Formats: sequence, structure tokens, C-alpha cells
Amino acid sequence: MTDRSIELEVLRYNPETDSEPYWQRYSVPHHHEWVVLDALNHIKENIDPTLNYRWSCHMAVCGSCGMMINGSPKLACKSFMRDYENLIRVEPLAHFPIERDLVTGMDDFVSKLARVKPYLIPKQDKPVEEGEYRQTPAELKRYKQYSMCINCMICYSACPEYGLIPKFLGPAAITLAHRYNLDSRDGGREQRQEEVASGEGVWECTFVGACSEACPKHVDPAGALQQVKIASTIDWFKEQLSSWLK
Amino acid sequence: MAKSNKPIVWGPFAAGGTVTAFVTPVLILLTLLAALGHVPDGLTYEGMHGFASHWLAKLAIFAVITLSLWSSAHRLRSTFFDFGLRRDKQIATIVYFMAIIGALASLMFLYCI
Amino acid sequence: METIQADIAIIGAGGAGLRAAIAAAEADPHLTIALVSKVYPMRSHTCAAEGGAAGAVKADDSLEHHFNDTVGGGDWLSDQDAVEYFVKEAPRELVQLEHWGCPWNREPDGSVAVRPFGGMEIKRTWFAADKSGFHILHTLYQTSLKYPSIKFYDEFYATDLLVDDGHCRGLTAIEMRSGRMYQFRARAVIIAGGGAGRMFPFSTNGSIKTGDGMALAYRAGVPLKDMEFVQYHPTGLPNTGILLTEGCRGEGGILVNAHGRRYLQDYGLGPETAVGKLVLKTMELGPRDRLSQAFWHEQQKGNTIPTPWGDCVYLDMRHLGEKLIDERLPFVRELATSYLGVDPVKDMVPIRPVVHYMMGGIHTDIRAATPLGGLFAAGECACVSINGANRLGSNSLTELLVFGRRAALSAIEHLNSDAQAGNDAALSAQAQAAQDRIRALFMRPVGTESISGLRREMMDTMELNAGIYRTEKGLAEAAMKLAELRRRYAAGVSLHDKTNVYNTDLLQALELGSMLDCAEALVLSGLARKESRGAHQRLDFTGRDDMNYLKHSLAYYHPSEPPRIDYCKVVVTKSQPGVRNYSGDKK
Amino acid sequence: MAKVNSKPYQREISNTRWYWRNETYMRYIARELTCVFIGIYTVVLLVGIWRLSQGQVAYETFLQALRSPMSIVFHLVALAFSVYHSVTWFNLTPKALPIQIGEQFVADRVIIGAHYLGWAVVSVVFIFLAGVF
Ligand SMILES: Cc1cc2nc3c(=O)[nH]c(=O)nc-3n(C[C@H](O)[C@H](O)[C@H](O)COP(=O)(O)OP(=O)(O)OC[C@H]3O[C@@H](n4cnc5c(N)ncnc54)[C@H](O)[C@@H]3O)c2cc1C
Ligand code: SF4
Ligand code: F3S
Ligand code: FES
Repeated sequence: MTDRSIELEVLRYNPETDSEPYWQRYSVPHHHEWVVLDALNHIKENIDPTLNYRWSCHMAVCGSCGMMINGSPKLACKSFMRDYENLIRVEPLAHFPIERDLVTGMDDFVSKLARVKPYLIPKQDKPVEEGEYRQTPAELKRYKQYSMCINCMICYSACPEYGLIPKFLGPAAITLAHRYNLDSRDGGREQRQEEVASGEGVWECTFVGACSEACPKHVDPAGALQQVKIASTIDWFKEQLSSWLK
Repeated sequence: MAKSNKPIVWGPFAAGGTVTAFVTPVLILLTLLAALGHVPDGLTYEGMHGFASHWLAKLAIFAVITLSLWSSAHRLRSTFFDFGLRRDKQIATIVYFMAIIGALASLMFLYCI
Repeated sequence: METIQADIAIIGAGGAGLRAAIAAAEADPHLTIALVSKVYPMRSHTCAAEGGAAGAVKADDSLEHHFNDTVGGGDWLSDQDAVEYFVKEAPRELVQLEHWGCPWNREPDGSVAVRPFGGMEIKRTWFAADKSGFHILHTLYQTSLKYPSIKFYDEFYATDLLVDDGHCRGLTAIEMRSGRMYQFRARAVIIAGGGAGRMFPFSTNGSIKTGDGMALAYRAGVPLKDMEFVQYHPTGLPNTGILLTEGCRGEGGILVNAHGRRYLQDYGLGPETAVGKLVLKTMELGPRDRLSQAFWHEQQKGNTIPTPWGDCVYLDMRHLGEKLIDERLPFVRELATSYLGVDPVKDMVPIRPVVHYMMGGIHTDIRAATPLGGLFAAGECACVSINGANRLGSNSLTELLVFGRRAALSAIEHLNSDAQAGNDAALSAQAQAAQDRIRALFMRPVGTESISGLRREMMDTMELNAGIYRTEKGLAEAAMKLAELRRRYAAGVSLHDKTNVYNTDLLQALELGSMLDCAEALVLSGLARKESRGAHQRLDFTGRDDMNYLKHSLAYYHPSEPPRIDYCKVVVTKSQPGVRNYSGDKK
Repeated sequence: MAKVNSKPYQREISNTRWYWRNETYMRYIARELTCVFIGIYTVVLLVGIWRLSQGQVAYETFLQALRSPMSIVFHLVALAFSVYHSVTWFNLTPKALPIQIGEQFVADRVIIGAHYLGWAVVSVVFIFLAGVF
């Protein structure tokens, strides 16, 4: 099914030998159903074993293979070669430090994720023996979309504010906090707000919306962040009001 | 980390953004008509004066002007940042200050009508 | 070499590893837990699981039913004491996950919803749409962030176990981002390294499922149990091997051949049931081994549809309707639409069987303990065995939880009993040897054996000779081939990339080593098992032979020769081997 | 494997030109720039109120000033930008304020549509009040 070949330009960087990244060009066969990841695997197996990148699932669920493809952050395993012209440029995810080739540093995201307490902080503790918490399908649906995040960090790469302000907690972390805040079983919002509603939290977002456009899982972080802003604003005015009334 | 006081500036911004979204285009359209020489009845001196004399109208005008100045100021602040001007504190002080001056001025003018 | 001290070291941060870490952290906050994983936890392949996790909670269900389905599904090769423990713990674990926030699908009254899966008498699969594994993994990962005593060593590739005086006392691992080797000293080690499906070319498994965990234990002298049992999942996308969950059939999808005819009734899974009317444990709701075998027969008869990616049959879900598909199988729709260009709402989806799961693995007992002191194992890399000769769909996710936790508790018991630090000098020498071995790989000039070449040969052999149906001749050829590949690997494999930082050339070389070891254990165990049982089907020994083979195979590693195959007893408590009956007339 | 020299490479982002990078960013900047026009226009209104408070003559000079070509051009540009603001604002509302009724969320287009409808009503009422007809 190879009809033609296609040029792949990959940004390479090896900290041990290069002072800065450079482009390297590979010629790969074009298959109709190939994704960019297949092309990279083809290169790794047949042309250049020194090319490095992350991947695992090949089904857009593990979140490993985020990279810039022709300037936009994408999952390589979900970007079909057929959707591109004859030259595809592949770079590491923007805004993150390049560890090597297409591999970028994850530390920042992982520590931010931990900071927003992305776990259920139950309203009331309930022993496991007493069975599940009740949650209606409507209550489930309320937060479900925001629980679909695969931590691929594509939204961070898409968000210019994160690029400009690296301290910004960023779309995915705040969205995950919001996911738990919306959960009918949860009572931990107050604790999460310490980070989420801080200056480096949701308030660095200017609603560019690029995060949601880029998100491969349709999580809609931009929406989540605006909801968080509205809720935090209501909180703030309530707090002020109640302290005046005292 | 402490929670931010951003809501105090963001709340009016969001309100202003909503108000301007609803009313600014039509207002521009009306003054555009005037600019083109077809002053609508309501925009003549008599029309406007009569309208703006009512306290409810004053309130509405005040609200529209204040909120839209505020939301413009707030957006301008982040736009400056986006254009690479990073002295956020100073810029914020200036733009919000200007919006407040505008609001106070409108209050005064309306009082005088 | 830097040394990292921990009380418990866990290799693998998938479902099993994370569950173990949390259990240990909860049991005793003073313990230091080192969670070593070659990928960031949320990348682990548990995220790919779609269908759900089994646990008997509903009023019409019982532990007894779950037990019987599991043991029968496993063709009586399961250890029944382990299955009993498993079914008893299962509901508790699933509720626990619910308490941690897992977004299980719900009934209108707010209780957890269950769906049917293959081989089940009663429906009991808890599910979170068709991303159950994803939600389980992320719930566990996010929950694990709560515990300061869990230390994450992400993107650390474990290379060797450190063993002294018959006790496992740590491991060595390479930090990918620096290429540096560390030794981890721990009083107990838990392996949760996942499966090994990547030995085969056509698999639902992610690239990380290379059997490292199994190989680590195997090389340290722990036998691999029941390795010949490889599960083929009947419904994979033909071009990529991407799985369409058994939930497709659980929700009512049917299989039809080239003539538009359902065919499972011809293979002991009938009588044919009405489309849209689910009858549990028959037709499409039969177990995976039977369905995959039925495909093979249809293929022999020429009833399959030729496609550019091989012969297929159709999975037809059109009658389920868009609403149900979007609510319960949205991911399936997304996958089929984007990767194959076929929308299950409107079209029949071509599918074929695909390598999915390893029933076999590290020999553990019901406590998740291996024969090596201080070493425990859980998850897909382990073989307890509850899955016997064929795992029932949705038992694995539950197994991760039940035995992940169990492994942690056993490890703590071990700490409290006699666990010592071991002989420092001896352990350091071992770590040094491990490092030297890897350094030698770097020193070797670029030779004739390429990693991808050897890997390809291994995969082709496995596909050809160790697939759904096997023969003496095929397995013997595979055994020879694998011995040759192992030899060539040992003598000639070399690295193109001789730098340190994030060297995936090195990673792939090491992973290939693991796969070759596992593959050889698999093929030799298969060669020795002269019967057909569950997922191990021999064309030359078509019947099940309880007289001679109602026993677990154990493969023992040898550095340069094929493994020695031995056996151990299957624990039978209350269910005597019987006939696996998936015809609708069982009642 | 002895000497390790790991230094991740940090790419620079242009602080002042980043928004040329793609269309989404340009659309965003265009949206943000609406504030300049809306802001200036509000100042025009403010001046109008001021002149109004000064009496008929002053107000009429103001109306006269509006008729300059500069003002007409400004009005046209400002109109375009303010409409752009309204459209972007309304289109994003369902993200910020989703409404769940029972299990289902109200469809985005319903929320957006309701806003457009409201916008039309407000505009017609204004035009009517202003006595255009
Ligand atoms: C597509 C698919 C769908 C499935 N659907 C279902 C289902 O619906 N229901 C069900 O019950 N089961 C299902 N299964 C099976 C089940 O998902 C897996 O068996 C299970 O997730 C394995 O979990 P694990 O924790 O053992 O391993 P994994 O999640 O694979 O994790 C392995 C971990 O080990 C680490 N590791 C491996 N080697 C090393 C090393 N050398 N050094 C350091 N770390 C290492 C990895 O980094 C990873 O963290 C499915 C499987 C697949 C592939
Ligand atoms: S929100 Fe979307 S883009 Fe961002 S990390 Fe999650 S899945 Fe990726
Ligand atoms: S792109 Fe960035 S600015 Fe906000 S809406 Fe998304 S996080
Ligand atoms: S490889 Fe898993 S998301 Fe692309």
C-alpha cells in the first residue's frame, strides 16, 4: 500500500554531544493508515536506532507520544500521515525542556499535578465494608469529561500563557482539580483552592482556548478553567461579604 | 500558597465583557448613524437629555460605561503582558486607575445632567 | 554507584504496582516505598484496558458463581484456593477503588452498574464506559500522590535483582534521563512488571509489555509458571491490533463471517441466540479461547474475509444504536473510526484474534510470594494462578488490585519477620556486575546483529509456531530458533547509540533480552504440554488430559541452555474438573 | 556510562512575537485587541455624556465632531471588533457556564443560540428606543 515516500524532519538533540538541537531529515514510506508514530518506529527500526521518543499504547490513551507535528502539539499515534503534505516536521512538545530528541522533561507537570491534590477527599468517610457511595448517572456526568485527561501535556504545549509564565499551574492540573471538585463524593475543594485559586493558579489563564482546541481527548480544559474562575470569584465575594457582615 | 485577590478585578471584567457583548455593537451602530448624518431621534439633544434625566437611565449609563471601561482595562492589562510588557503591577495600576477615573467622571457628568 | 535505601521496592507502577504501593503506605506510614517504573505510572499499560473489572456484588450474583465461572473458564488449571481468596476480596477492592474516586458507571439509583462479559453466568463486570483500565490506573496514580512515603522513581529501568543468601534484597536500575545506574536496597521487593505480549508481532499490548518483570525473577532463579497459556482476544482491529473490548459483545455485538452468518453455534457455543437478546455464557458471550479458536476454524473453511491485513470476520454492533454505543462504548467507536475508518454505528467492523494476555508468569503462591525469600509478584507478570489455562475477561484488572494489595501485605509480614539487609559487599558486587554487563554492551563494536532484526525473527517464530493452534513440529522449530536467537543475542547484539541520556537503543536491547527469555520459556512449556487445554491448543493432542497434565508447568532458567521444565500441583478444593459448557442448554 | 552530562535544552519563546505562531493565537490576540476599540469607544460615549451635561450647544458640537471621516472610520473598525468580541464571548459561554438538566448537558448551540437571540432582542430594543424607526 506504499504509494509514495514522505519526508520527515525531526528535531534532534543529544545533550552529550550537541550544544543545541538540529533538524534531521528521513525519508519514510507512506502508508495510508500509518500514523506519525509508525513512521518514527520505521526510522528507529530501519534507518536510525539512535532516534529517541516515548510511546507505548499506540491507541491514544497512555499519553506518552505528545510532540509538535508541523508546529501543533499532537499525539503521534493519532496523527495520520495521510493528513499531511510531503514534508512533516516533528519536534518535541513546545514549552518543555528537551531531554533528548523528542523526549521532554515531565517533572514540572508531575509536581504541579501532585500540588492540586488530584484525589478524592471524601465529604464523609465511609468504611469500605459499607459499600459504595451513591452517585447518580447525572452526578457522574457532571465531572466525567474532566476525568478523561491522559496527562499528555499537549495542552501545556498549546497554552501560550504557560510558555510565557512557566509557574502557571496549567490547564490539565487545574482541570483535574476541578474534576474532583465537581464529584458528588468529594469535599476537598477548599483544600485544592489554596493552589488552584492562587496567583499562579487559574488566574494566569487568559482563556486563550488553545488548550481545548489541541486536547486529543476533548477534555476541554479551557472550559474547566473558566468555571473555576467563576466559582473562585463567587467564593471571594462571599468571603468578603461574610467578613463585613460579622 | 495564598489564594489570590484576582476575583476583585476579574468579577467586574467578566460582567463587563458580557455587557459589552450585548450592547456595544448596537451603540456603535447608533452613533455611526449619527456620524453619517442620520441622527436618530433618541440621540438628538432633546432625546438624549430627556432619556438621561431619569435616574434609572443614569444608573444604566453609569453601569455600562464603568463595566466596559473596566473590562477593557483588564483585557488591556493582559494584552500588554502578551505583547511582552512584563511590568504587570505598574500596568495594572495605570489601566485600572484610568478606568476608575472614567467611572468617576461619568458619575459626575450624569449628576450634572 | 549510588545506593537508594527503601523498605519495600516495587518494580512497576501499573495497576498492580500502584495498588501495592498504596497498600504498603496505608498499612504503615513509616515505611519507605520505592516505586520503580520504566515509564511514568500513568503510561503503564493498565491504561489500555477497556472493558471492566469483575466482582460479585449484585443480589443475583454470588462468590460461588464468580468462583465457578473463573475455574471453569480456566479449564480447571486455576488454583482453587487462590480463586476463592480472589473472589472474596474482589468486591472489597472494587468498592475501595470507588471510594478513591473511580468513575464507575452507575445505575439510575446511584449504585454501581455491571455489564456482562464472556464466560460469565451472571453479569458482574464493573465498568467505567470502555476506559475502565484507564480510570483505574489514573485513580490509583492520583491516589498514590497522597502518600509521602511513596517515592517515585519514574523512568528507571530495572535490570537485575540483587539476591543474597537465598533472599532478594534489592535491584539495580538505570535512570533513563541520565543513563546512570542505581542500586536499590530493600528488605522486600515486589515485581509488578506487567505482561509480555510484545513477543508476538500482532498484539493488543503496548510497546512496554516486554516481560521484563518475568525475566527479572526468572533469571534470579524463580520459575515461570504456565507460560504456554497465551490468550488471544477474538476482537482486535486487523491493521493495528488495537483491541475492541469484550464489552462490545457484552453489550450485544455479534460475530458474523464472510457470508453474513453467525458461526459460533457450530463450535459448541450454540444454539444460536436471538440478536439483541443477551444470553450469558453462550455464543458471543463464550470465553475468549473458544471464540478465537472458532475464528481459526472459520478461516480453515474459507469463511473469513480477506483484507490487506489478513483474514477477518465482522463484529456487528449496528443494532445497538448510536445512543448506547456513545454511552457505553465511546472509545470503541473512536478507535474503530479513526484507526480503521469504520464507524460501528453504521458499519460492521472487521476484526481478528490478537495476542492479548499472558496467563502464565512468575510462580507465586496465594500470598503473592515467590519461592525466593523477600520477593513477591503481582499483576499480569505473576501467576498465582487464578486464570488457569484461560483468563476470563475482566478478571485481570481485579487481580491487579487483589494481589497487588496482597503482595504489599505479605511484604510487610516479611519485613516484620526476618528481613535483613543482607551482605553489603556481596550485593554491591552483584550490582557492579550488572553495571559491567551493561557497560560491556556499550563497549561492543557495532556488529551484525541488529536489535530490530532479532526482534523481528523472534516475533515471526512466535506467530508461526506458538499461535492459537500449535503442533509438536512447530513448537520444536520455535524452540530451536529461540535457542539460536538467544545465542546470537548474547554473542552479538550491540548498540548503535553509545550515549547515556535517554538511550532507547539500550532500552530496547534489554527488553529484547527479556522477551527472548520469556519466549523460550513459553515455547518449551508448550512443547512439554501434550494436551489441549484452554488457550493451549495442540493439533496433535486435541483432548484435555487430566491424568497427565492437570498440573502447572514451571520453567527454570538456564543462562545458556533451554529452560528445564518441571511441574507442580494444581490446588483443587471444591470444583472437580468437568466439561466447559458454553452451550445455551447448560441449565 | 561514566561521565554524565545531562543538560536539558530549554527553547526560548519570543515574548513579543509568539502570537504569530499559529492561527489560534492570532485569533486570540485579535479578540484581546477588541478591548482597545471598545475602550476607546466607551471614552467617546463618556465624552458624549460630558457634552450632554454641558448643554445643547456642547452636545451638538459633539455630534458634529462625530461626522469627521476619522470618526466614521473608527466607528466602522470599532463595530467590527465589537461584533467580534460579542461573537467570541457568546461562543465561549457554554464552556464557562454549562447547564445540566437531569443527566444531559444543554447543548452548546442552544446556549449560544439563546445568547444570540438575547443579543438580537437587546439590539432591536435599543434601536427602537433610539427612535430609528
Ligand atoms: C488492550 C487491553 C485491554 C484490556 N482490557 C481488560 C479488561 O477489560 N479487563 C481486565 O480485567 N483486563 C484487561 N486487560 C488486561 C489488563 O489490563 C492487564 O493485564 C493489566 O493491566 C496489567 O497490569 P499490571 O499492573 O500487571 O502491568 P502494567 O499496567 O502493564 O504495568 C507494568 C509496569 O511495570 C513497569 N515495568 C515493566 N518492566 C520494567 C522494568 N524493567 N523496570 C521498571 N519498571 C518496569 C512498567 O513501567 C509499568 O509501570 C487488558 C489488556 C489490554 C492490553
Ligand atoms: S487536558 Fe487534554 S491535552 Fe491536556 S493533558 Fe489532559 S488529555 Fe492532554
Ligand atoms: S490555552 Fe491557556 S490561557 Fe487558559 S484557556 Fe487554555 S489554559
Ligand atoms: S502511544 Fe500512547 S498516546 Fe500515543
